[in-house]
Amino acid sequence: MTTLLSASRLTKQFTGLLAVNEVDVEVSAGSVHGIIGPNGAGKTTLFNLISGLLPLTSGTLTLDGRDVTSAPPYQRTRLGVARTFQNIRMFSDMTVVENVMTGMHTRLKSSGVASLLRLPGFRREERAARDKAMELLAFVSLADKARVRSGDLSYGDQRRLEIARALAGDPRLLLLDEPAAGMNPTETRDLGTLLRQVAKRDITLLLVEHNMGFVMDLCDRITVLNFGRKIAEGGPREVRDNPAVIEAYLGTKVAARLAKAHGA
Amino acid sequence: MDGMTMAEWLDDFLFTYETLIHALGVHGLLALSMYCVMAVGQLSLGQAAFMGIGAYTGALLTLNLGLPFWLVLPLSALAPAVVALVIGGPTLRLSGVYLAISTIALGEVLRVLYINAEWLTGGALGLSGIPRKADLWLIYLLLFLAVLGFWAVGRSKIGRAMEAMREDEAVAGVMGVNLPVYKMGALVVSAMLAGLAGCLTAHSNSFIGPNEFGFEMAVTILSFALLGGIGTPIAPVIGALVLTSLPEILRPLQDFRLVINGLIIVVAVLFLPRGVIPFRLRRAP
Amino acid sequence: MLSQQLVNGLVLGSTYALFALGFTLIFGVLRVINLTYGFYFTIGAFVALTVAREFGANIWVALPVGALSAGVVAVVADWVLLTRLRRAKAGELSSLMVTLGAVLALYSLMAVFIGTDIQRFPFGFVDNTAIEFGSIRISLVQMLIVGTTFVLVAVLFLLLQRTKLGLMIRALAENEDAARLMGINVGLTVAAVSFLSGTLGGAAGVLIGLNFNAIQPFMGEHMMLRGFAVIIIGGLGDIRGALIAGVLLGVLEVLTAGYISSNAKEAVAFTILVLTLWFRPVGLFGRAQAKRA
Amino acid sequence: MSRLLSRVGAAALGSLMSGSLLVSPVMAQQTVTVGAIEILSGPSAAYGTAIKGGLELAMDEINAAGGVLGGKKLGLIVEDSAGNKDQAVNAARKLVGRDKVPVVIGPTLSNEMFAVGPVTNDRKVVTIGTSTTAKGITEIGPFIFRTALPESDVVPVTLKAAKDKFGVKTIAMMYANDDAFSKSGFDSMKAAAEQLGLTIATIETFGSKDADFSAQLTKIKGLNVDAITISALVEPISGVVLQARQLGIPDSVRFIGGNGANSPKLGEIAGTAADGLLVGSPWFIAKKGETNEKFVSTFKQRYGKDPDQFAAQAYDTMYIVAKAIDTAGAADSDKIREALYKTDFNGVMGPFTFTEGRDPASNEGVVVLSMKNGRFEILE
Repeated sequence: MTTLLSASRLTKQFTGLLAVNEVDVEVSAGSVHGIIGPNGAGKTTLFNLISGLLPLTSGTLTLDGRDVTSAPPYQRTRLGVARTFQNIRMFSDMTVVENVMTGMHTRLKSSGVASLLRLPGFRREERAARDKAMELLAFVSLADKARVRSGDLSYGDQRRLEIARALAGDPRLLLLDEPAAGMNPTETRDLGTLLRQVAKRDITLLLVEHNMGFVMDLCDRITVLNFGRKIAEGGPREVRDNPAVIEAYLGTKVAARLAKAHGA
Repeated sequence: MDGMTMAEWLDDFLFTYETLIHALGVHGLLALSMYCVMAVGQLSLGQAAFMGIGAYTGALLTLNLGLPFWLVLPLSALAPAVVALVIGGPTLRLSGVYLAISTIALGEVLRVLYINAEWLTGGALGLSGIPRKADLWLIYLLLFLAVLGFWAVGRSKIGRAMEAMREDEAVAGVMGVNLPVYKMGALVVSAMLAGLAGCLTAHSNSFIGPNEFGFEMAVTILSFALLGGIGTPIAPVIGALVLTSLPEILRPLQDFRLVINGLIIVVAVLFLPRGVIPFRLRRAP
Repeated sequence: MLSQQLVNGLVLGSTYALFALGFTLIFGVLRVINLTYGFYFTIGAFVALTVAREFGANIWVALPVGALSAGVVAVVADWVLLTRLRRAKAGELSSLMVTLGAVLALYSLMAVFIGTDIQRFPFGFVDNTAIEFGSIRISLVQMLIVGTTFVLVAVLFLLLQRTKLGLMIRALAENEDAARLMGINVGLTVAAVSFLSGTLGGAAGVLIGLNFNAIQPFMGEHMMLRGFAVIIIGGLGDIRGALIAGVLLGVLEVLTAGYISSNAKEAVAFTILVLTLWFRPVGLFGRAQAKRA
Repeated sequence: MSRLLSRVGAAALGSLMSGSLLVSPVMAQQTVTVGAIEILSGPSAAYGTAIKGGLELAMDEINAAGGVLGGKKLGLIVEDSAGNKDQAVNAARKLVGRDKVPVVIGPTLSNEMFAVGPVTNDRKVVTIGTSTTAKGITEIGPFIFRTALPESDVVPVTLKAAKDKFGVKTIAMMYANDDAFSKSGFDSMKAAAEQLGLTIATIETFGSKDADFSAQLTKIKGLNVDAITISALVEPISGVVLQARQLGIPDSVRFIGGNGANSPKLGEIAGTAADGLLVGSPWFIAKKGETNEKFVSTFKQRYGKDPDQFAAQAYDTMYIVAKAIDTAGAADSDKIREALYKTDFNGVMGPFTFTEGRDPASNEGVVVLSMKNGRFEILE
């Protein structure tokens, strides 16, 4: 398998805090890659570095062999990176379908002049975009809510809408920041099914998740962070048995881990 | 009607209210120029300054070079656009307050410039005797086209990107919106509209001075947009119409004009974030 | 003549710095460009003026009364205008717009009822004759302004670095949520910061109004434009930066008017401001972080 | 296209404002109504109120003496401009388009006149400024007159007095460069100073909202001038004068003010620091003569305060307008314009006629005032 995303010695320093410290991650094309670690391990910061929301302190980042270390977010999106957020960030005033169409931004080619004059090409493209958006909504089972103001959706629906919006840009790499957070077991199971279908569309998944069962079940490969450093990497079984990982979790979050392990 | 003919009556009517009718149209354009910046989640307090550049450019081209008005008008839109590029360059990379502050400063810098470049701008005395070339139909045609343009562009990927930026700039970036280009584009277009409005003002008032495009005007323009709201392009225009005609209809409020403008801003931001016309432009076919 | 001009510049610069202290403090802690600050300046001067006129108070009564009243006004203004936005975590531009609208309404309301005629403290309120040191002349009020400015910077600095309140304020400035988790009463600390900055603004209003004999509702607005220049040049939220930038600006303005052309004086502040924004948006002293979008 | 759109706009607006429009504005046939645009609200309301007082006092006297055109009453509509030129233009349009007045008196400020003048002149309505002293006012057009002595007529008298009485030879000139009034006053001063052969040591500017003048004054102090001329509004003048004395510019160096200094507020703000300041005025309350004494006492009686130069100028203007209407024989703007050229009037300001350029012909009435203990008195 070829490497899609390669991060080398990624480092992010905030005032007085090394949030991410020389982390190397390789994500293979077509894989489902998980990132786990106790709270404050630097997972979300790592995501923000990969999607370009935060500038790197040092390190390099390549996507499909192209250096994107200092590329702004929109360029990474154009190259096929999409993401969701831990605390859902919808455009809540927009309708559901408009949210998804906003996700297609980089794929729509009509110029400002074309839209100003409402040329036939523009109208055709807009209709096609809407149809594609409706398809995606059907895929995440939200087709019947296309015209609803997205801020009015239920929590679970918003999570799925965020995934549809991320998929709208035809990404090759989809970053999911705690997609199962706040979901009940049924919703979590449905989400797992959905993500497996996404993976079948030739989209590589990189996800941060606290729900161990979910991660172990879904991922081909897992990277473990603690205090901003990578402490382990491997297949689900390997990682589960790694003493460093057990120590990290036992040392800090015994209760949480046990609760999750039993709850899942 | 005292035996006046309809034509005479209309003539007197138009004469009596000409300034107001002009102002309504021009203020509509200014409100749209504010809308354009706010639609991408930025705040410019330089709309009055851009208007001033348009007014001075237009007046000077007409007075000194005698250019025809159809040429003066676009050039008056171009001049502030260039200034917007210069201002936007360093500030749009930073957080929004820097643009707001620099645009306030811009107004002040230009005022000093108009005052000191006496040989060109007439200094404190301003420019007078500008021919009255801004016909009523022209002002309202431009206003109509501008609203139509914003409506059309608003219902495209550009409109969706702009609303996305307003709601959550970072996420809009993740959606692939080229933030610097969009911010700069919005600022430049808004400067052009304000410049047009300035040129039209100069060619309907026949007199402009250095102190007319300052802070007070900038805040007034902001209150147009905030009163109307920025959900649809027509909303800020209606805000401008209301705030421009209100003091004419309610003369006793004249003294409190600025108090009211200020309070409108406060109330709008705190309690009516979508303005009094809260409808939203649909952005999907 | 140069020495007198340098003194003129120091005095003028101190008025700028004095004005900017509270302004930059609010931004540094609360992350708000609070334009109502200009009104604290105005109201401080007017309260002191009223106390002096109606009750014949002397400067040592009028100054603290004016300053503290402005502090109270600041707490109320912050509570009315900004609590709601802070709770909603609204963007910095919303707060800027709210305070902009509010300050315009407040100035104009005052202008409607009090008028915009310039008023002054009673003659003989403070002995305003100049004292001569060789070729230099400086008045008592001017010395008071320079002295107060430097003392206040020192006091503010110690307060922030050495006291419990200072620690709370600094924690709040760093991160509001974290401060809350640490058990800091955020509402109270915000009020304390507002009070502090309002008091600073009010004191500046009294002293500057006294020095220039020019008290009127819009005096705060006229000062605001210089205030912007000083806090950006000094770095947003940087107290020592504001002092240095203020004095620097005053001296540069005076030297420009004295030796180049008084026409150019007005342009000095904005030229430096624009250059700073172009080349060094974090401010000349680079301590404050310019938040990148 | 143009007419269609205008009509649509007019119709829309008409329905909005029809209420106020359909009320017939035409006065009874027995009244000749003139209009005035003055600042009645806002920061400069004092000027407009004084002018309105002078106009109404004169109007009532004229009506008591039989009115105009052989028995018709003289009427007056005063519109407020609030010092805002857009509002001044709206007021002018209303007076001309709706009230159909043949004569507009005012507006108060030169700036407003530059906006109003082109509009009324286009409609061929006589417009007479009573307080607009800036250069170029009457050049706006053939229907624009003024009774206010332009600064260029007053300032030479002041400067000449300073030269003759105090031996002033070298002067420093200061002015506020950001408002039209101060700038045009300065232009006149400079021309007059050059004409009198005074040496100008330096020209310093400031902003009309500035509070600190120390840099400019320190520079002037080093130049050892005989006098300092200043053209600005009264507030900055007060500040300049106060700081000058504080910086040790000796009392022997007199200030010579333009029209802006001609205000009792100068003494209120600057106190004795302003002592010795010279200013020329087209009128002074203590001016001798029966007409003036009668005007001052009736004005005081009616309004409970002293008249100022603005009231005096307005008072004379109303008489001049009434006479012109009588001479014209009709309330017709064109004829009144012709009649104004023939004006020969002796009022509170002295003898008055118009030049071909529609400005006052003589500055004989100008008195030079000097400040003493915070009050003006005539310089003997």
